[in-house]
Amino acid sequence: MKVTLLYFARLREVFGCSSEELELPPEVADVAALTEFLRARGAVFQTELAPGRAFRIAVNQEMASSHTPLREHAEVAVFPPVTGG
Amino acid sequence: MKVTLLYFARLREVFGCSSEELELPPEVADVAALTEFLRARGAVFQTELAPGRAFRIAVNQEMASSHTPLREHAEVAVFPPVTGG
Amino acid sequence: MTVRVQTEDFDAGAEISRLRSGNARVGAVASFIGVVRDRNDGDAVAGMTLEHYPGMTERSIEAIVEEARSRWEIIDALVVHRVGPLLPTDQIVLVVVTSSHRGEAFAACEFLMDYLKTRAPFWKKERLPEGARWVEARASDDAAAARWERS
Amino acid sequence: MTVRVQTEDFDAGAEISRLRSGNARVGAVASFIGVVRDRNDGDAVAGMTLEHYPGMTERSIEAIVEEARSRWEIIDALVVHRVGPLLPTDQIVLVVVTSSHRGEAFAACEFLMDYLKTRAPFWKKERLPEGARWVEARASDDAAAARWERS
Repeated sequence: MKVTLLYFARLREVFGCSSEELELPPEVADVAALTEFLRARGAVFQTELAPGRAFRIAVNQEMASSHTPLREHAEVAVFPPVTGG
Repeated sequence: MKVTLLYFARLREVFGCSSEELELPPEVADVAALTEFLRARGAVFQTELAPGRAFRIAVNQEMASSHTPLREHAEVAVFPPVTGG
Repeated sequence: MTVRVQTEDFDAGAEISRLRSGNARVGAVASFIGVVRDRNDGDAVAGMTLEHYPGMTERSIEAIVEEARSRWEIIDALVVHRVGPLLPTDQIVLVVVTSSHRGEAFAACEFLMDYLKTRAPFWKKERLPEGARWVEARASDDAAAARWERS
Repeated sequence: MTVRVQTEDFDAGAEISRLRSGNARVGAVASFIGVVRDRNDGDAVAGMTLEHYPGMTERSIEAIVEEARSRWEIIDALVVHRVGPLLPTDQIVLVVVTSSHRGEAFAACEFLMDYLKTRAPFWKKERLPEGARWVEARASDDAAAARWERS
């Protein structure tokens, strides 16, 4: 399954990346599994996405929970808690 | 004791008067006595200032109660409940 | 802190800009504009006239602004209230409050409006198709102001 | 109902006038302007940059405005939020709500601001004398937004 990952704000800077295309293995079918998949890259992904760290994930521009399923061509955004206005 | 009476809004119209100078007898020494004194004129004064009617009195531009004393040259305003803004 | 009672209209945008200009501690500007509606309590309103008590009205608003200043951390406040004849869509009142934080600005602005409606000496006479009438005080306005009473 | 995210500054007075113009049912116009302060948490701030998530940010604000409309009797609402580099005293955000009555206008305006601070995808990076830092989410903002949760 192909998905687009977007990173914003501090995470964009730490990951050194604003957007990437990913080909996910079939077992990575929801947000929890994707988070695990990204952590397995190690380094800053492991640190920043560790359990207990404050980050948020949106799927197709809607806030997601760990159970949110992923579909082909999903747009998945990973970002820090918002600090607007 | 000389006082200036001011009337506003609906009471100004009903009394047909916006301002008058009054020479009060010595026993009219507070707001309650003044209200009684004005009621004793009868007609619209008796009706509009009857107990239970909604009117307000300010003495020297401060909201007054029935116990507020009157002093020489006081400015006493009688008006309906406010309806601003 | 500025309080003005006037017959002329006001430029809300210019007043807001002026109140916060040059103060980089201001993070929040809450404003309220009251406007003449063409209906009230189900009746068509052709216009209204606002009467006030010159002297006492300004003093009582200044006292209310001082009270707002003692309750909330506000930086500055402006109240402009019109009197005289007004038509539907005309501006009646402007309240602007500046603060470092939005919660204080909102609370002080709403507090000032609630008090203006219930305590400041203004009286409103509406022109209806069947003639003019003095507006009666509303229980809902008293309830709004009572929220702020310190127990 | 209008939502705009833009780098350009806005003219608050003109936006307020436009939102209420021609509607004689409007009796109340509540507005809020957020402004860049020169200090935050005790540090001098030379400026900031606001980042957003194009698409999601606009959609999430539109959803918040719709929710405000379902909760309060509001006539119209406007949200303008700037992004990009900003300096102290620059305007960041404008929220304007029109209603027949002031209580509804105030509540909806404050609700929209609380949600903009806690839910809409914006991130703030401050420039301090010792370098730039991403602002952390505030517990007080979460508390302000939690007031509006329906139990």
